[in-house]
Amino acid sequence: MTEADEIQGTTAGLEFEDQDLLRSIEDSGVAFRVVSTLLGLVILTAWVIFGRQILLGLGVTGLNQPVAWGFYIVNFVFFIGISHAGTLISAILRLSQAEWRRPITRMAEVITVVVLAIGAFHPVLDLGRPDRALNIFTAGRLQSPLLWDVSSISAYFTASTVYLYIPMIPDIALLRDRGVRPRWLYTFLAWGWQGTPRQQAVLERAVSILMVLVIPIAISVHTVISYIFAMTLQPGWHSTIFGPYFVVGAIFSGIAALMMVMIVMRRVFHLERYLKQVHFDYLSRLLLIMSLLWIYFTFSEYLTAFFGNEPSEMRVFYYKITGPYAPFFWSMVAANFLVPVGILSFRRTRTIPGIFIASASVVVGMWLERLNIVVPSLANPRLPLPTGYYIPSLVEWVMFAGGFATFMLGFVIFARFFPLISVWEIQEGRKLSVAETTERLEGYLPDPVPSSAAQSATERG
Amino acid sequence: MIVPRREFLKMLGVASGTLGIGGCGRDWLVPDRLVELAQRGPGLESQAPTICGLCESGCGLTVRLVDGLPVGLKGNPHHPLNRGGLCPVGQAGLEVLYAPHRLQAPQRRGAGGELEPVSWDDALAEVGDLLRQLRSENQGSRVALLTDEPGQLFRDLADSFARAIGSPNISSTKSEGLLPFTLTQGIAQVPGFDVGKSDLVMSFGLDLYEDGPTPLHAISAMVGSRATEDRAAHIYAGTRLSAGSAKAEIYVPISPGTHGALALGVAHVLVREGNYNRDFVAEHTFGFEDWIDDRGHERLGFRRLLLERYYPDRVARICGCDAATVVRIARRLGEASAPLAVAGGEASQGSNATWTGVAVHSLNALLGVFDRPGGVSLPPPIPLTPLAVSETSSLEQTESIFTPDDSAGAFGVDPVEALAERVIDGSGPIALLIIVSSNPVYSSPAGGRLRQAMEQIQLVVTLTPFMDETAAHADLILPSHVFLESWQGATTPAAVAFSTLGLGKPVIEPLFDTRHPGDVLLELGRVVGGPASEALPWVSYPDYLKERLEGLVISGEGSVVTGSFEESWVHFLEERGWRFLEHRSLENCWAVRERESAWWNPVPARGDWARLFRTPSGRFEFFSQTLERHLREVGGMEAQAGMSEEEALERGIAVMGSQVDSDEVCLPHFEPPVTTGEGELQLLPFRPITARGRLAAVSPMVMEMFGYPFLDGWQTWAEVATETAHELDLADGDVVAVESDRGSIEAVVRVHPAAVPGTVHVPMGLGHDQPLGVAENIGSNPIEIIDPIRDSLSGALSLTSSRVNLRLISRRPHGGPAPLDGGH
Amino acid sequence: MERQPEPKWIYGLQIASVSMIWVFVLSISLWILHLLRLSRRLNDVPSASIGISIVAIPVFLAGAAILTYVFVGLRRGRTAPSESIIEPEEG
Amino acid sequence: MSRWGMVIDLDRCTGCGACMAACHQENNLPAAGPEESSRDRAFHWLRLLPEVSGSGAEVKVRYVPQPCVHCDDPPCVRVCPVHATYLSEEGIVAQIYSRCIGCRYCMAACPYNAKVFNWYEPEWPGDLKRSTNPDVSLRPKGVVEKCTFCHHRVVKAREETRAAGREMRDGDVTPACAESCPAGAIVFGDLDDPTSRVSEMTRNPRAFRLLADLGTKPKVYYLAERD
Amino acid sequence: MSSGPLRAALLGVLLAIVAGVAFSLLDRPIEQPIAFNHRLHVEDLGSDCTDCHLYAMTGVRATIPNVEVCADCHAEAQTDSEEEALLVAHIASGDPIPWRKLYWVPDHVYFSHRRHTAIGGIECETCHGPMGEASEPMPRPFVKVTMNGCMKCHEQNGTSNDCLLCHK
Repeated sequence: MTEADEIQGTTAGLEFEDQDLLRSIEDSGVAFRVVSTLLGLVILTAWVIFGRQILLGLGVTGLNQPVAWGFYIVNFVFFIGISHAGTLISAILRLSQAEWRRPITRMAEVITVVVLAIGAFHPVLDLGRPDRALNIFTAGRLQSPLLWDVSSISAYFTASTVYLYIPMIPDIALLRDRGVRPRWLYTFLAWGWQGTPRQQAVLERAVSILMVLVIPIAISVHTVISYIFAMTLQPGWHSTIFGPYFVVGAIFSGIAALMMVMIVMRRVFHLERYLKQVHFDYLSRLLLIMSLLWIYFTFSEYLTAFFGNEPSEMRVFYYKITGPYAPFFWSMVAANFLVPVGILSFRRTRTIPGIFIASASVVVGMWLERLNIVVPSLANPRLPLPTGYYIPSLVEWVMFAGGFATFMLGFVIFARFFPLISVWEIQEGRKLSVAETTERLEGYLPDPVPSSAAQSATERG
Repeated sequence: MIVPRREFLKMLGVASGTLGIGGCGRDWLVPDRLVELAQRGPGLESQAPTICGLCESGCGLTVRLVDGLPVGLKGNPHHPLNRGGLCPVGQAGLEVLYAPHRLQAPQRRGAGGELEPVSWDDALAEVGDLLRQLRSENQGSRVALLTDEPGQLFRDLADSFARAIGSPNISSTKSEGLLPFTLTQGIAQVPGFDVGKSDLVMSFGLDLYEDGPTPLHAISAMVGSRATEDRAAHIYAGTRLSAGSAKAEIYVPISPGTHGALALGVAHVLVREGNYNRDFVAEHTFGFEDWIDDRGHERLGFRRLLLERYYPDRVARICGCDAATVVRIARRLGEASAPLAVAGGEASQGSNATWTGVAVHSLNALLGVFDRPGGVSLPPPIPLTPLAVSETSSLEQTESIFTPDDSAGAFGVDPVEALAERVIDGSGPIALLIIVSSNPVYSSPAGGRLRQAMEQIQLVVTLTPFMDETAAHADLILPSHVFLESWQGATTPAAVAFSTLGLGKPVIEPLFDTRHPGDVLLELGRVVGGPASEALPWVSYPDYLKERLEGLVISGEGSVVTGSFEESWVHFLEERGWRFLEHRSLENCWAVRERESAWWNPVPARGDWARLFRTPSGRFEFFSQTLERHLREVGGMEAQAGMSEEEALERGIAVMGSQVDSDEVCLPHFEPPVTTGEGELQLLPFRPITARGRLAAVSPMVMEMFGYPFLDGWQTWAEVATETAHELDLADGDVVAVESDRGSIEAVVRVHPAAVPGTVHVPMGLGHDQPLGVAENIGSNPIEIIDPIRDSLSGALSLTSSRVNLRLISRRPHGGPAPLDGGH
Repeated sequence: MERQPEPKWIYGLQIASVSMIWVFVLSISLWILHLLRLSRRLNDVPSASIGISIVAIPVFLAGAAILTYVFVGLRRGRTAPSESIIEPEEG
Repeated sequence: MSRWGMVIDLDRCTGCGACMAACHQENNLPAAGPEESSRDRAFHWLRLLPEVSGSGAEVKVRYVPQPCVHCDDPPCVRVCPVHATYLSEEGIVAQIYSRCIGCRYCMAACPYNAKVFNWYEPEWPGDLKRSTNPDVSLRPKGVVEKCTFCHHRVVKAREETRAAGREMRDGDVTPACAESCPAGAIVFGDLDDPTSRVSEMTRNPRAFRLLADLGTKPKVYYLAERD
Repeated sequence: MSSGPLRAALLGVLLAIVAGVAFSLLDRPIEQPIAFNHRLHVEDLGSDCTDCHLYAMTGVRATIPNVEVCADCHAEAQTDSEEEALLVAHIASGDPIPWRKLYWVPDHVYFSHRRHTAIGGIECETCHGPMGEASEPMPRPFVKVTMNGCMKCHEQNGTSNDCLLCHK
């Protein structure tokens, strides 16, 4: 009997242990409808407001002459950053065969796909003439970093959708086999999965190619996003470390967002059996490391600017450090460094609520970081012009809310139709990983002493 | 019922066809945009020269017409005044023409105070009836006329009109600042300052490039037409470093109102170091050395006064500058080959403006710059056809309400104040007030009083193209053309060294049912009939202009400007003997004039000292005998026969409120400026170039760039020195209330590192409460809060004497919340 | 909870969606090539475009290839439909 | 082919603002109005930059008329995703309004802040539209716009010289700002023609360019004031 | 249940077809208020284009003649054509004829006839086709004005294709 047969056996059998994981799909209650209706309303409002913005012009935002970019671009960078949660983390964990990844990867990948779509739409919100957005396709110039973005985001989106989908095939097949409706959907998406060894081999090979492929793409995406800024001559933007800085920030905010989602989902769908303290422990260690990395990058970025003492750089520098953006700058430092490090360094505070607070703080802090990058550089022109200011209008807040609502709705809908935790991976883990890990661990350990040497050692002792 | 679109259109087409209203159907058939395109015509271009009528300068314009519609304005490169340049307000000419708020037909204020449309005939008949009635009762003096329409030609016509109806009460609303020249030179006009040929212009309080009668002429003559190397150096003494005065080589920040002291300090150094023009002083001045009058009394000379009283240390103390600067300026002036001293702007708006003017002008005399290139001269008179003085002897001669009354001691009055006060106190029972192209309620510190007075006047008529503050209180509002629609005759502006005459012809048919003020006056003359119509025989204003300009042809003086400025010179020389006059006939001349739009005469008559100095002594009078006589008259010498001359003089000085003794009073001297109010700062309103003329506020473009030196628009700012801002804890962009004893206005703080501490400069030109263009309720008007003091000599109201406090209303708004969704 | 054979139309839809991915990926590649041509025609800088195209096109092709590989692999790796219905004995 | 450039003599400039106003009128720049202006939405293709140095009696203030400097290596052109802004054959950094998608990347990239954006559909109260220059378009909302060196005048001048059967001469083209300047401080011409006035003036030791160290190679030169 | 998505797909296809039809309907032929006969005027009577399109050589716009121009010949009816009667009525009433434009460029395009005809020496037919042979009003332009068309011609004639030249 093959492993696959065993899995199938469990799916069909009465001793199916992971009923919890399918509850959201098999008996979605009224809650789903209420929540999705509410979120849908928020999204609808955002669309109406967007329609109004198209009709009246971008004047309805708080943007103005020197500060030509605001919330839309900030949120664009922010959402794309969050999207690094998923694919990158899950790929790295898979690649490193971290066994504790099993309940995490799916959620991470979903975040990526949903948030990436939202993030990628943000530049369209920002266009003065969205009706002409197609000009990018008919008359694009690949010399423009914006086009690099279009290419790399679409590549990332394609890759991460595939990367979400392929490992999901066995779970879809499971749902198909359990007769969950709409059945045609699951049949369509299951691609004839039967769990045969050959199929498993194919799947495994595809996943391992993908996870290798996805990592450079993910890194390239955020590097390229940073290039939007770094490729200009503007003070505060024109920096060589922007690529890695943005990538670190993205992973940082991604992990934080992932943990927030995990904590919420754990609560909502009662996944305590699956998402255990140890998962959060490991992830928060990762978050702690990223926080330190982030402060390192931030420090070197600002120190270079400060030490160079270039007048226009200094204008931006002081605008952030002591000027109008000081509250945002320092709360960013607090939210990204002090709070997470303070909470996560100590076991006593590294509880689930503590982690939630730290993660939320990081998400807010990383949003502030994007704001601190986009606005101050624009507000401080090189020429002796008045310092600009930017106060987002209600329109931009609504669009922001719409973005979040879309994210949540995307997640809710996903959870309604697909398991949030990979069932087959859990089962596989249960079946195989103890043996496999033991074996692997033994592989890590020093080879056993040849018997003679062992003996002499014992003798000496 | 659902009608297919095609059917619907057909039905509509048939309907419109049968009813004969083609227009409706057409709108449906062809999109508006295409109709417009089709009707826009072939796009044939032409150019037409005319004169800018937006301020008193009268710069030359070239209008670009496409299919007969003006679509662009530029400076006329042939015009001797601006030589191709055009100021921001002039650029906005088309926005004035096409402004949405123009008055489109005459309006009459009804019993309830509401405005009703009225026909021109009825409106003029009403005025005519009143005029006829007053005239028949020999009460022509109950008519008053205020006009700011620029140019001597219109003024002459208005004078004729006033004479014809027997009214002596005609005045401009502005006091013209002539008195310093009357006292020293005995002339009743501002002489020409040849800034174009001077090599050092020392300006007291006047930003030559921004304020003054013709800033564009100053720029083109001092900067534009000269090579960089031989450009006139420029020294500026004042309290505010504006965009133009920032070009000065030396900037002397001084306390407000102390320009005269500085001038005298400079004079002191010139005299002490012997750097003055001895020949000129000896031959053409009076009162320099000590002298003995006809009674044998020894009198103080200007020289001794200077040396004793105006040594640099004292002057520096008064002015708040340092003594070395005074010496440095004096030496620069002494070394210059053609220096020139001019006063204006804030220096001519203080309570001591006349004294300042005299002190500054006496520098010109010390330097002996009269009657020479780059100096002070009188522009040659324009040989206009003289007007026949009509026979008005049948009318009772009465004194004008604009003559100063004896007790005031002044040479003149502020026209608006005098009119308002005399109407209110009943000493000038005006029944008909005609206000032409002027907005005194807004622009004069006595505007508030005038508004009260207007309520007591039986009929107030204003002639204006826009609803302004004055029109809002008038009984009859007669819309006039804007300059592009009307004939204009612009004569030499003040302080220009050559004479010019700009003839502006309309470039477009009047857009609305408007009339030229000149035509209105001629029409009124006809309505009144009798001698009035005889005195005003012209059918229309252009007819009048034509007749006046005949004199130019007959005299053969000057030249029509053609080609570039240089070509125009050659042409001018050619006409002086190198070839025959081109236009013999009047018609020909008129045609050429119409085509080229400007005439000029750049050659002053040299050596005509009698014309230059029309004083009792026939010289430049440091010691003003005119003033001495006036003071004695005021002091009551004639009234009380027994009084000695000295006593009369003393009393005259006392009446006038001067603080110096009788020796000094007729000499150039410094009178400390008087201020009112308890505020910490002195309010100095100024006129930025974006507020020139009455109609600048009509243009959205001008409003948008109103405060362009601060990259700002649409708001009134209060310029304060860095130190002052620091003391008051104010920052750039804060909104403050500028509070005087009279009231309070709102302004935005602008910190200027070069302003004089203790002053606050607020631009005039905003704060209209009438829909004058787009500017309704935009910014604020500093004149509203001025507590005016009279210049004791000229009677003019001072704009710079109020003390104010700044009270913070709100911090720079950029920290606060934005309007919810962008204000839409 | 018995497994039904896949209806034909679902299979068709699956084929269609996999082909759509190829259409999508190929059109992106074509688009990038079009932009390359355009940048040459407009005297723009083609080097950046070449750089992007060298990276982007293979990535998209790889993505599509993997999907196709999985699709074909899963098809091929199936036991016969009739077999799959029979529950294998638990060992 | 000419390479258009401009020299602004700061020694002559008196800061009268005529250039700014002329630019508004020539290029149909709408007024944003008080409300929008206070929210920094007012725009000018050419503005006077205030520069202050020193203080007290020694203070030096100057106003630098600043149009788009038309870089030879324009940072804005590099980033435009749709070829809506480009460096024309004649060295003019142009904006094609009908292609612009309004992403404002060029504005963010321009170190001179020379580009402006139409936040709303421009308004022309009353008949004011009649005063607009038919040679220049009225830009719609949502696009970026900028100084064109009065390109329409270049075209017109070329057309006229073609019709007259002669070559273009120095001085045939004058942008509105230069034309309106009463001080003659703005000179426009062909930088590639060594005999043109602009070329001559750029060789003046007083000549400098704004932010020249950024390597954008602006074609607007300034002549510093003499002491 | 299985027909649901099929139905949706069908509906989608149908919608696409409807949209296509609607789109093509928008491009309706242009109808003129008077059936002007170009052939009669040009070929038979030997008029020049510029006799009526007065500014084709000198102006930015060639202009479509209206009553003022037509009145030169048609102040009184010269034939018994019904269409002419319409024209004469228009002339008599002074109402402009609501001609519809056949050729036009968008607002953001600057096109000068003079630049192409007088300076560039291009014949009217190059862009407008053999209008003179049309005996009825054209329902659609002979040559569709497209940017590609302009650019191709410019390329062939060695004229600059600088965007600024036409896009203002």
